[in-house]
Amino acid sequence: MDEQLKSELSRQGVVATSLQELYNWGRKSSLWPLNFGLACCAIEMIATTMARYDLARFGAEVFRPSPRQADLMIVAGTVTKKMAPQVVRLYNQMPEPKYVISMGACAISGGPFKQGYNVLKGIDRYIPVDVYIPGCPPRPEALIDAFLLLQKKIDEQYLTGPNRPRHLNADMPSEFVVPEFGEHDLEPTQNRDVWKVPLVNISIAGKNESGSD
Amino acid sequence: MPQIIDQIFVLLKHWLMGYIPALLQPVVSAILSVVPVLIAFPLLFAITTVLERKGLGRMQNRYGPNRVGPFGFLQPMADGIKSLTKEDIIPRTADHLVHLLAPVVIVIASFLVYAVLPIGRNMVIVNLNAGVLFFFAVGSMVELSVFMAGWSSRSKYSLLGAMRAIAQMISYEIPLVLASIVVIMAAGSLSTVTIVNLQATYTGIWPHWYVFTPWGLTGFVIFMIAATAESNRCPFDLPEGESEIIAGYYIEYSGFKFALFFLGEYLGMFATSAMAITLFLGGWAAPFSFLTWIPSYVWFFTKLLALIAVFIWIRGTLPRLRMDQLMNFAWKFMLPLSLINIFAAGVWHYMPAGISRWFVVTLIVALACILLSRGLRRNKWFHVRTYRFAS
Amino acid sequence: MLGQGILKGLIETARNFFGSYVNKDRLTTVQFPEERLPQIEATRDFPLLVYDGTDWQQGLRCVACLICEKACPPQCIFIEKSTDKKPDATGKPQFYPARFDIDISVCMSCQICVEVCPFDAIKMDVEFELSTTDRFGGLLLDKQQLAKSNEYYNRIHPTEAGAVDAALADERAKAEAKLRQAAEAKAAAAAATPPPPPAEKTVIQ
Amino acid sequence: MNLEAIKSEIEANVPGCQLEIIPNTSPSAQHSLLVDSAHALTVASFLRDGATVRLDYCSNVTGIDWPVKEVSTKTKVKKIVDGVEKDVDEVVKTQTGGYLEAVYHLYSMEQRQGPVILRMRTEDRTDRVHLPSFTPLWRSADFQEREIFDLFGIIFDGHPDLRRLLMWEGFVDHPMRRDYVDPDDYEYEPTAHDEVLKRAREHQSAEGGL
Amino acid sequence: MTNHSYLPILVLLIGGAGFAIGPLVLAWIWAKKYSPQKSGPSKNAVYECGLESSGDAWIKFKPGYYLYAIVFLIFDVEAVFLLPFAVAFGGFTAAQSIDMLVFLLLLVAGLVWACEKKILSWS
Amino acid sequence: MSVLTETTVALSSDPTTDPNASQLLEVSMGPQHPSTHGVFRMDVALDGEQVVKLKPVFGYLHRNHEKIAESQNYLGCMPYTDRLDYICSITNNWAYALAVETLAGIKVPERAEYLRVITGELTRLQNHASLIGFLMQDMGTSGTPLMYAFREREKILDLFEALTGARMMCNYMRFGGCRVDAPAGWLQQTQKVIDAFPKFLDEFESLLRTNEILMARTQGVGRVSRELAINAGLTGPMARASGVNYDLRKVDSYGIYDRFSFRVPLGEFGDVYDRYMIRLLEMRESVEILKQAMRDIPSGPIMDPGTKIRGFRPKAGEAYGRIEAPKGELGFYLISDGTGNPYRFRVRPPSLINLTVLEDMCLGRNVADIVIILGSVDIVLGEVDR
Repeated sequence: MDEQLKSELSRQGVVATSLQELYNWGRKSSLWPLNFGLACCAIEMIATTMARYDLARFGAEVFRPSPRQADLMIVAGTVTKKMAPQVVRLYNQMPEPKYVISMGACAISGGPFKQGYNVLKGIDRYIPVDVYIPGCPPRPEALIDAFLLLQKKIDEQYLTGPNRPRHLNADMPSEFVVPEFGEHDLEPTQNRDVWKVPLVNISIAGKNESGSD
Repeated sequence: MPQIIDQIFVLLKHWLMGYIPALLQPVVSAILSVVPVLIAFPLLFAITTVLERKGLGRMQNRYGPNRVGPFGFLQPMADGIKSLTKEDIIPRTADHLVHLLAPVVIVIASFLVYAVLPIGRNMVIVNLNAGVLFFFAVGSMVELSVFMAGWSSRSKYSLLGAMRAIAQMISYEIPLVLASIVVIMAAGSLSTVTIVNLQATYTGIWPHWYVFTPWGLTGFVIFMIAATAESNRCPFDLPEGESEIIAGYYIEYSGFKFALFFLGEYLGMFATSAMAITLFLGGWAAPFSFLTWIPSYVWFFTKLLALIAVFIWIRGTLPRLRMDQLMNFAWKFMLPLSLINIFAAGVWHYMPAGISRWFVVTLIVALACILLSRGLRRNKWFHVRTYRFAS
Repeated sequence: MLGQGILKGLIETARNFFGSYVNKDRLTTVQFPEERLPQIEATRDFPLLVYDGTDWQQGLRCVACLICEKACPPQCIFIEKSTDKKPDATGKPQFYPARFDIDISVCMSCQICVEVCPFDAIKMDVEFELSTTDRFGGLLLDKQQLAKSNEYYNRIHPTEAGAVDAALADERAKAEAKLRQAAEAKAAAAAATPPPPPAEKTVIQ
Repeated sequence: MNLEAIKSEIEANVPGCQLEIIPNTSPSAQHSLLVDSAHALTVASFLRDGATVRLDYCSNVTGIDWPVKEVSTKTKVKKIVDGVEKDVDEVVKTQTGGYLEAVYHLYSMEQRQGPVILRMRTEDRTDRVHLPSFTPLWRSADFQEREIFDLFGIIFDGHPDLRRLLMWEGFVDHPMRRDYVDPDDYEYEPTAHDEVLKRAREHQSAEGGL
Repeated sequence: MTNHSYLPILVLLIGGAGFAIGPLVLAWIWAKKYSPQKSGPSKNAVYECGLESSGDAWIKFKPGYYLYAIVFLIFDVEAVFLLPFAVAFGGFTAAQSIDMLVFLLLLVAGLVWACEKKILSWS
Repeated sequence: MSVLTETTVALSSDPTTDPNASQLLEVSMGPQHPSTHGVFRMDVALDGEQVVKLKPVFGYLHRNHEKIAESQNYLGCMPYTDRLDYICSITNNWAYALAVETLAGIKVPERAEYLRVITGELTRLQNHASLIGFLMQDMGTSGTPLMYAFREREKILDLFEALTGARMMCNYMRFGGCRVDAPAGWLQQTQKVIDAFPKFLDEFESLLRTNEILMARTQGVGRVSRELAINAGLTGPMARASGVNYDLRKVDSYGIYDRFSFRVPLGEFGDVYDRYMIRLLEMRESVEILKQAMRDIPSGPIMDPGTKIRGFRPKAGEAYGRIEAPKGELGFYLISDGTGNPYRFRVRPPSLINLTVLEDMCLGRNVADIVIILGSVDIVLGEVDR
């Protein structure tokens, strides 16, 4: 009886793993990016799909202009505060599973423009980002590298269990608060559920008072 | 031996039918003839999508998909799995039922037309004596589904796409039908099987394809242009014109519904190409009498792939037309030309065989072409300009 | 004739299609990551800190003068100057950076830090495969991550590094000459008067 | 045609206008012409249509903010203090600025000359400062004036469509003014120093400290 | 033609429908079992370039598009009339063919009329 | 004020009074739209497909360039100019360097001037090539012309990388010269690229120049009259397509442009086709300039020895410097108050001002047209919104 159950379970397990493998393989081999460029990095993103670098080799040249058919949002360029609600809304309108690559300094943290009054300091304040690519702009190879990293990340995801990714978990949200235009700034200025700032950093900077002079 | 290979599927079916009780025979026979079509053409769809992406890549100095599976040929499978597991979004304000039905209808309509297409010698699902009529009648259901999709989504862009689609597709429906009339006049039958059989005869080594007559060639060109427009392919891809109205009528479709639209579109393209082959290019007939040992279905699919290659080639080269130009082209060029072509086919019929009728009919068609294209250009500037330089 | 231009275009694409099977010029794809283009020498991506010798802590050329921190347009460099001094490669006691952070999520690879550095301590790296899933941990590079040996620098920018090495060697030679002169003078002076107790700062290790 | 000649030409053709040449001491020596806002439109339309000048092309429109700046200069003045004449240091505080400026760079495509630089100054730096719009004369000023309205807050009278250009509707400030305080979003500043560090500190204390 | 010669078409219809609906059902099962549907106000709103859509898309649309539909109807019906003619064409006498030519000319006349009326010029 | 009459569209009937009239479809094109070249947005009202109202909406990429520059020193502003018109960073560098040089009265050495011309014209080549590719993309080609354009662009970017170290954000020029001299073999490599470039232009022309669909789509679409072009401040290929003979390389002869012989092509109709063709012809002229520059380039220093890079403080004053960027007149207006940071840093963006006539061009056309009209204006949002 016990033996039987064990073998039964393991057989089911095999089925489940192969299903998971198939699922992950399908997802990672067919990542269709949203046709969506913001600024400088968008040109490098286009260059990545062009003949020299050819993102199509990975089956990802199908840039869909409508978020409904896209799997991957490459936030390529500066997200301004005027643009942020649109980016979040577009992300919300993408069907699950969806991934975000934050390409370039501006998309990660505001980059060189981060002290600007109209520049959002990183799109991860509002939506969860899977892969960050530093660079200003990152080389096309860097985007392909990030793409491979995302594929690896997808490949390691579980279909079931407590560690399953967000889109397979009914309790996790699939859409995020779209900020609204306020009188001086966006409201809210960040989504605290998504963006968790490490506490240590400002205090590090605090040490620097004498040194900066 | 070649005959056996040629007829192997037919014989196989007959052999199987021998084991089936007589009562079930019609049903089983129907199923046996339908299932291969249901397998072959979706498979062709899968292969075509890869080939298209690779072919476009090669035209653009790159490889195209080559990582997923051997040489990238598992790409459609990955796309399929992904679409299948993708979340399905229906806009809140949309008409839910119509929104759901549209992709189903397009696939059904696209499949139905294969009922009358002879894939090989004696290989047709049903030999209707009004086959061509059936083809066009069922084929126009595609327009309906496109409109359903665009309208029900209740998005502005999809509405524009639907409106464009309906105007475009009905406009090109007429040249499509009229272009095929010349063949029916010559064949005297609406049955696709008869039409192909008539073409599968040879004088010397040359076949009797209708494309090898002046009116046949004109008809073929008109048919192909109209078929491109019917299947929303470049340069007539206005209903989904990506750079203008984003994704057109299927803008709100996600997951497998979107894949179904793709499937339907490609199946429609195959079907119209297959019809063009049937009507003008001798269907499954070999191009030379000494090549008849190659099985008929091989010829059919070879021709089909060749036409698809042309579709891809055109897509890789041409920009898109504008709506008014598209409509003008349909109503002021294609439609009159196809009417004149019918007249030319009539003249051909009544003139004695020989060089003189070749000359006269060619003249009629060529003259019509030139005059009509002139008419298209008339109120346009439309010229290759020369430029001056500042001193 | 209607269609002439269309045909011309079709021929052009067909040429490229068939050419892609025979002509490298018509198939320009470099299959990254397996294939890579040859490294262009001038390429820059993110800054690195050069160190001489083998020990990265010992050999850092940076003396924490804070010029690059000031000059950095997006302010992505953070330096904490040391309170004590350590001898540099020439043996001269210098301040060193107790902390040297570069936030590459802000850095715009403008190379201005390199231009303003008077000590040839900060240079540009060519590493670009830095994508990460960890925003806060992965993109703030500290001193250790930034420190790269002079050999590495010579490998990625041979011409530039050669010039820098020559200039530094020159400077070092001059410094040594000076030191020797000073030592000689001192020796001469010492011959005259008894030596004073050595100052704490000049003690080397 | 130099600026003086243009100035005298304008004065001959536009009666009552007050012009002043603002000298430029830098090596560029691009001097400019300060026009009073009451006559600005007439002057500008003369500059555009006048046969001798024909400045048919307006290249650039700029807003500049000059907040009040106090310059104190010490002078020695003889004064009678307690009946005795003494040399006393007197601090003379001169105020400069305190206005917004709109600068137009004009060129003549026909005569290939330029730039002729026009300046207009507002009365003060409040939220409702007006200047005449040159958009009816040069369409190229259209978006640029809107931008100045948006970022500096100068209201251009006679502009056909004066709305915010770059910031969203409902934004209340004029961010290019020099006293603009940008919103507080200094949560994560690992490499902060100087100004940014100060702001990050302020944010930290506003958050209740970390 | 016997009755059951239409049977394959019916089978094809069912097969085609199955081909369309099957995957949709499969996708639905997948969604139920593993990947829950998560709808929301922003996600299920109509897409419009990332902005909130304002106004309805179901409006009184420009009638020009429908004019084409009407003209199409005329021509399509006539084209259908042409089909039996074409089938019988081989056995026609010259006089009958000329009758048919008159019919064709009527079609052309209709086309010319529509052109003149500017129904066919897209605005 | 005749040029100011706005184009009005004759509606078939007035929708406000006629109950049978069709309703207007109010659509927003952008900020996420495949052919708005970034995050541009047009609020469009459509009657069927005809555009009866069009309002451009800006600011989705407003990165506060001018404000940030006020807190940077003069050198620190240079890398920011790269990101204005991010396709042609070198010409932006040049315009800014020129403005600072005017402000401080700096002379540039010979060789640096030649290097500026070479890199500047290479920038023009790659900008025009990719613009034409994008225009064709807007017209609905499935990427082929764009791929060819980018194939050539990559070759030029390789040159930039070998010279300046970066593909796009070159940060190459300094006031008083250039940052680095050409490395060994760079000039030979450049010569090769220049020699091969006309072949690409031939290929491009045979691919699309006489294409009937292209001509039908572009000729007579988006016309701008000569008067309107001048009044609306259009510059660059936009203006020249309308027949305005205004090329700053000829007018100002900044740098050493008076040493080269080249022609300025002028259009006649000012429509999309003219703009497309002017760019094609300009590329050929650029190749001519490059050939001459490569022939004549002298050796020598590349930086003015008297100019300080660190701690650069020009005298108080102001200067307006402008060059002929690929997109039109790119000007920098700088005010110095004698400190190390510019007091006011103003960019005169050609893309933004070329958009002034967008509404005039688009009203009465249909959706497909406005896409290619916008494409033919050649905007880069980094510069439009700054």
